[in-house]
Amino acid sequence: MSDRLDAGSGSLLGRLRDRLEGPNTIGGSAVFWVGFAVAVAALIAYPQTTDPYTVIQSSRYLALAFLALSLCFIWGYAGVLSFGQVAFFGVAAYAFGVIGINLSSATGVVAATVGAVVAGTLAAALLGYFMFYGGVRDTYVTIMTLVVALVLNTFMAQTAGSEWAVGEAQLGGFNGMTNIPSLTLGLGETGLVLEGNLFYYALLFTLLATYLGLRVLLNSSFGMTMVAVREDEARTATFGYNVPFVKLVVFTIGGALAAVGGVFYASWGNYIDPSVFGIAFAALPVVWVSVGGRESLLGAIGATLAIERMRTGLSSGIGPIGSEWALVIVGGLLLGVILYLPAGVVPTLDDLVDELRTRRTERSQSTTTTEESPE
Amino acid sequence: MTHESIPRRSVLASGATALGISVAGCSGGSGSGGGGGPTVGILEDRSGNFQLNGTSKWQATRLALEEINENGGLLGEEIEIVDPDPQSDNSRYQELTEQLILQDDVDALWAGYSSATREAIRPIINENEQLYFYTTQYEGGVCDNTIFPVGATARQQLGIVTPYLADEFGDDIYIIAADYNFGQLSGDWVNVLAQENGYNIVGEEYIPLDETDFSSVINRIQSEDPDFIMSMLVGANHENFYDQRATNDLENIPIGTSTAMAQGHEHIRYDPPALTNVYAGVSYMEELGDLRDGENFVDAFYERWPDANYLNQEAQNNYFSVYLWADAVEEAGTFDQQEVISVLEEGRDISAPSGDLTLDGATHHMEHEMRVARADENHEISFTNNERIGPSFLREEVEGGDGCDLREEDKTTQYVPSDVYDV
Amino acid sequence: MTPLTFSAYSLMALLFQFLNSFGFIVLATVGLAIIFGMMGVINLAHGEFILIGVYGTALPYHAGVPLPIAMVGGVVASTLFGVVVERTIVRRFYDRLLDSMVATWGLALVVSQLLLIVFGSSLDSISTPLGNVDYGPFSSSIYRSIFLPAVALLVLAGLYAVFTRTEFGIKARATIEDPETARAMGIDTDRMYMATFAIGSGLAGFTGALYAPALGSITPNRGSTFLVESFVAVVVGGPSVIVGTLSAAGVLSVFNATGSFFFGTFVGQMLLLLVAIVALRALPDGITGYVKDWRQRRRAEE
Amino acid sequence: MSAPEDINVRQKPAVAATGGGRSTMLATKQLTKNFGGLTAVDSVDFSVAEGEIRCLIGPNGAGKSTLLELITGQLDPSDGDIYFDGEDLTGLDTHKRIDTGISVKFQSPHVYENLTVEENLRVPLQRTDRDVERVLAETLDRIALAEKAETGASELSHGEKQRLEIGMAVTLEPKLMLLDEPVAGMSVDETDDVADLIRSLHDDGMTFVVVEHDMEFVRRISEQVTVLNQGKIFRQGPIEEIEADEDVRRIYLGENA
Repeated sequence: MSDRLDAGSGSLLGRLRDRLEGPNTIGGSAVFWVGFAVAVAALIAYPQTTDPYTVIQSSRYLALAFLALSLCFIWGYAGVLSFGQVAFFGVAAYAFGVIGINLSSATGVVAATVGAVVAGTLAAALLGYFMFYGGVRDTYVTIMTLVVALVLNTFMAQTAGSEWAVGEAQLGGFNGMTNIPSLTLGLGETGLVLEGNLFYYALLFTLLATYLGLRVLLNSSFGMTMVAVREDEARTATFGYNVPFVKLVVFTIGGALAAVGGVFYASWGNYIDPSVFGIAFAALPVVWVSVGGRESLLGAIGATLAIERMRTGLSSGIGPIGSEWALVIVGGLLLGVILYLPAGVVPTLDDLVDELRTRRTERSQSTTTTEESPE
Repeated sequence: MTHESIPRRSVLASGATALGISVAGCSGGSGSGGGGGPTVGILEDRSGNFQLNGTSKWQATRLALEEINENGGLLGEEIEIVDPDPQSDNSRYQELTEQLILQDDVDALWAGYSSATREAIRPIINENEQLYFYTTQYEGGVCDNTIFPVGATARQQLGIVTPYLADEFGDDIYIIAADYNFGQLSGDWVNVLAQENGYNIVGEEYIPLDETDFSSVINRIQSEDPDFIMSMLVGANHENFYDQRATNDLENIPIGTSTAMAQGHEHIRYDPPALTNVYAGVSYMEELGDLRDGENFVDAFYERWPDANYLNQEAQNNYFSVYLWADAVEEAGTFDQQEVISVLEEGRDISAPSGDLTLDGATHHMEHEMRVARADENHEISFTNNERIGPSFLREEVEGGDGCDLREEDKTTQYVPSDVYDV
Repeated sequence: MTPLTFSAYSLMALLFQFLNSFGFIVLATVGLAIIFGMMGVINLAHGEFILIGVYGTALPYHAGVPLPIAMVGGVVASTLFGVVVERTIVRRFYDRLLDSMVATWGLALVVSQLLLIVFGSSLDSISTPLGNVDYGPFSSSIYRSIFLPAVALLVLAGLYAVFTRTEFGIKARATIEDPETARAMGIDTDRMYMATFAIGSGLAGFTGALYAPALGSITPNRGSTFLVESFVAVVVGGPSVIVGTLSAAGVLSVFNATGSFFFGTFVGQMLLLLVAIVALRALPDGITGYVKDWRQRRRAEE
Repeated sequence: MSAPEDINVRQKPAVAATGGGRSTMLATKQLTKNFGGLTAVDSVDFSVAEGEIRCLIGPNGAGKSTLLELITGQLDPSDGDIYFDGEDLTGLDTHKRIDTGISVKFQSPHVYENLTVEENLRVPLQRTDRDVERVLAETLDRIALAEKAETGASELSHGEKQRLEIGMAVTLEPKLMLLDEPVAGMSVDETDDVADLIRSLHDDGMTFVVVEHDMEFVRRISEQVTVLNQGKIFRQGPIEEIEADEDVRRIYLGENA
C-alpha cells in the first residue's frame, strides 16, 4: 500500500496533501483518503436514501459534532481539558436567538449567525485570557470551565420574567428561548431558508470544511507548537514560546468551533434553553472525545454521531432491553472504552492497522528478498 | 356543582368506548397512520429529573390505550403505541418528537411534564400541525391550533384555593414560587386574585429550581408572619421546603398550593406532620377514587401497574384525554388529525374519574371540577369546596375580552396575565 | 421579596444561616477533597457516592432500624462500594488523572440509573430530627444549623489527627508526596491509595447518611445536589485538604448565607459561583496555595 | 557515537575567561531566592563575560540549578536583579528572556518524549527565521542523531536525549547558553562528544554557563570556575586555583573524593 499518492511530484494534489497530512493527524494514506471520499459521498447521498426524520435527526448529530471538534482540538492537541465548551456553544446559541429574533429579515439572520459566532468566540477569549494569564492550570482549568458553565446555567434559568428581554427576544428562563429563526442565506427580506435537506447539507459542508481546515492548522507550525505545549509547557516556554498566549489562541479557536455548533443547534430546534449549560450536557463532549480518541478529529466526529445515535435508539429500548437501561449502557460503554481503549477507538484502530501493515510488509519483504535474490 | 348538566350523547359515547362497544363501527379508514394502523405517541419521563411525575403519566396513558385495544380497538383497528423515554431531557424530547411525527406518523401525541418541555417541542408541533395533548396542570394561556392543554390552569387551581384560604384564615399572603415561567406566572395569578379580592401580598419570592435549602426563606416568612402562604414550588429539590417547615414548627401557617401533593404525592412520601395544613387546588388526586358509576380507575391502574407509586392528577388527565380523543375519532370516523381536531373543537363532554368535564372547543382547554384538597396532621386527605371552573381567562378575558377562539382563527400563542392585568 | 432588616434576632438568624451553609459545604466537600487532594483523582461520581450513603441509610431506616444505626449502614455501604470501585476502576487511572474524570462520570450514570431501576423513583423521606431553636420571631433547625456544622468540624479535626498523628496518615502523606520514594521505604503504596479512596468514599457516605434526614425527597437524581458546592469548594480550597476545605467552606458560606439572607436564594447561589471564579483567578492554586506562598514570603522577611 | 569530523577539537580553551577587555554579558546583582525557611540563592553577584565558558560547581543543594532557573525566569527571585546584555530581565516572562538570546538545557532531560527527534528539533527551530530544513540537517549531524531523525524521543538513550536537548537549545542561536549537568550519567565517549560539541559552538561565538559535577569535564571545557556553597559564591577563579583550594576541597571535592 503506497503511503504517498504522488509525493514530491509538486502537483496541486501533492501540495494539498502536504498541508493536510502530518504526524499530528491520523490518516494520511491513499487508502485513507479514498475511504474518506467514499464516506463523504455516502453522507452526501444519505438524505436521498432515507426519510425526512432521519435527515433532521442526523443534522442534530452533525451540529453536536462541532462541539466534539472543539474539545478535541483544545484537549487532544493542546492538553487543555475544558468541561465547559458547552458555555460557548450556548452563548452563541442564545446570541443567535437574540439577534435573529430582533432582526427577522434574511440579512438579520445572516447577521445573527456572524454575531453569534463572534459572541461565542469572544466569550472563550475572555475566559481564556482570565485563566491562562492568571496562571490557572490543569485540573483547575477543567473545573473553572465547568463552574462557568454552571454559572450561566443558574443565571439563564432565572431569566423568566418579562424584564429579561433583549429587544423583542425573551430569554425565557428555564423554559428557554423560543421562536429562534432558522438559518437563512440571503439579503434583505428574501433568502434561502436552510431547512430539511438543505440544512443537512449546509451542516455537512461546514463540518467538512472545518475538519479539513483543522487538519491544515494542526499540521502547520502552529499545530506543532500546540503539541509542544501539550507535551511540556515549561520546556516550550524555554524555547521562547509565549505559552499563555498559545493556549489563549487555541482556546479561542475552540470557542469559535463550539460557537458554530451552537448556531446550528439553536437553528435546528428553533429553540435553546439553559440545560445546554447544565452538567449533563457539559459532560457529553468529554464522553464523545474520550471514546473517539482525543487525538483524532475524525474519531471525535464519528463518536459523536455514533453515541448520539445510540442514545436516541436506546431511549426506545432495544429488543428485550427496556429503555430504563439506556443510561446504564451508555455509562458502562464509557467506562469500558476508557478502561480498555484508553487512547480512544480511532487511534487504537489506527495503531492496529499500522501494526498489521508493518507485519505484512515485513513478511512480504522477507519473501521478496529470498525469492528475488537471484536478480 | 353542575354535576347534572351533562349532555347524554357524550356520556353514552364515552361510556360505550370505555366498555369497548364501538359506536361508529368499522369504517376501515386507517387515518393518517402511515401504512399501518393508528399510532399514538407517548413521551413521558421515566428517568431523570421528572421521572417521579412522568412515570405515573406514562402508566395512565398506556392503561387507557390498552383498555381501548382490549375492547376492540378504535374504528376496528388496534392502536399501536410508541413510547420512548425522553429522560427529562428537552433536546431528547425535540428529537423524539420529530421521530414520532415524521417516522412513526403518530395520530396523536401525549408528551411532557414541564412547561419547558412543552415550549421546547412546540415549534415542531406547530410546523407539523401535530395533534398534541399536554396534560400537566400549568400556568395557562396557551392558545394553539393543534395543542390541547387539558390540565387545570393556574387560574383554575389558584382560583379555587386562594379565596378559600383567605376566607378561612385572613388576607395576608406570602408567595413562594419556583423561579421560572410557571412559577412567575402563577405568582402573577395570585397577585391578580389579590387585586380582585383585596388581599394583601406581604412577601413574594422566586426560588431557583435547584435550591434545596429554605432556611432563609423560612426566616423571611417568620419575619412577615402572613396569614397563609401560597406555594408554587416545583420538583424534588423544592420539596425540602415542606420538611424544613415542619422542623421549624411552621405548620400553623397554612399553605395553599397548585403543585404539592397532587403531583409528587409528598403527603405519602413525607412523614407527618410535614404537609399538615397544606391546601392544594386540584382537579384530581388518587384519594378521590373514581366518581364514575361502576368504574374503578384506581384499581385498574394498580392492577396494571402493581409497582406504581401514586396515581397523580396529571395521570388522570392523560387517562381521560385518551378517551376524549378516542371519542372524537369515533365521531369523526377517521384518524385524520384535522378532522379529529374539528370534532374536538365542537366542544365535548366527558365522564372522567374526576367528574363530568367539558372540553371548551374554542380554547382547547377543559372546564374542570376543581376542589380543595387538605392534608391533616396525619396526612389524611379531605376534599372540600367543589366548584366547576372553566378556562375563563382564554375564553373571556384575553384580546380585550373577545377571548381566543381557535375555531375562528389560527393561533400559536401563549397569553400571560400581564396581557390583561396590571401585575 | 422583602429583604430582612437588621436586628439582634435577624443577625442571629444570619449566623445560623451561615452555620447551616458552612456545614453543608464542608460535608459535601470533604470526601471529594480527600480523594482529589491526596490522589489527584476528580471523582465525578462523588454525588452518587453520597447518594449510596443516603440510600444505605434510608432503606434500613424504613425497615425499622433506628436512624443512628441506619446511618452506620450508609457509611458501610459507601465505603465498601468505594473499595470495589478503587480496585476495579480507579486504580487504573492513577497516571491518567483526566481520564479518571471520564471514567467516574460513566460510573455516575450507571449508579444513579441502577438505583432508579432497583429502588424505584423515590424513597419515602425521613423527617429532620432534633427540632428547632426559637429566638424572637425566628427559628432555625437544630440539626441543620447546629448539629451538622459541629459534626463537620469534628470530621475535619478527626482527619487532621489521622493524617498528622497516626502512622497510617504519615505513610499516606509520604505516598502522596512521592510514591517512588515511599515504595523504596517499604510502604505498600497500592494499599495506601486504596485506603485513602476508601476513606474518601466512606466520608461521602457519611455525608449522605447525615443528609438523608435533611434532604427532603430521596430520588436517584439527588446526587447532583452536592456536586456543585463540592467542586467549587475543592478548587477554592486548593491542595491542602483540611485547611483548604475549612477555609473554602468558611469563605463561600459567608457569601452564600449573606446573599440568600438579604437578597434571596438566587443571589446566594450566584454569589457562591462568582466568588469561586474570582477566587480562582486571584489565587490560582486555591486559598491554601496562596497561604503557603504568603508564609514563605513572611518567613523570608524575618 | 562520534562527533562529526568537521568539529575542531582542541585541548586548551581559546579565550581567557575573565572579563578583561570583553563586555559583561550576564550579571546578577544581589540575587536572592527563598524557599520557605531555606535561602537557596543568597545575595549572589554573578557575572559572565561575552565569549566565556563558565563552569558553576558546588555541592548538592548549593543553589546552582536554582540560579539557572532564576536567570531563565522559571522562578521569580525574592530579591535582586538580573541583567543580560545590559538589559534588566528581572520580572520578564521566560519566553521574553529567551528572545533576548538566552537558551537553556535543564538538569534532567526535558525532551518531548512523544515526538520524534526531528519534531523535537522543529519545535524551537520553527520560531526562528532560519532555513528550517537546512538547519535541521546540520543540527542532526552536529548532535550525531541524523540516523535517528524519525525515532521517537522516548526510545533514545540518556546520552542521546542530552545531546538532542543541547541541539534543541542551539537551534535558537543563543548568545548565552545555560547547561545544567550536560554530561550527567553519560559514558566517557558520550562525555567527549558533548565536550567537543560545546567547544565547537564556543568557537562559533557562543557564551556558556555550565553547571557540572564532573571535574574532568570541567577541566576540558573551561578555565574559569565559580564555586557556589549554601547559596553564596564561595570562590571564583581559574580551575587550577580552585582545585588547589583547601576549603573548596573540604566543602565540595571532598565529597567526590
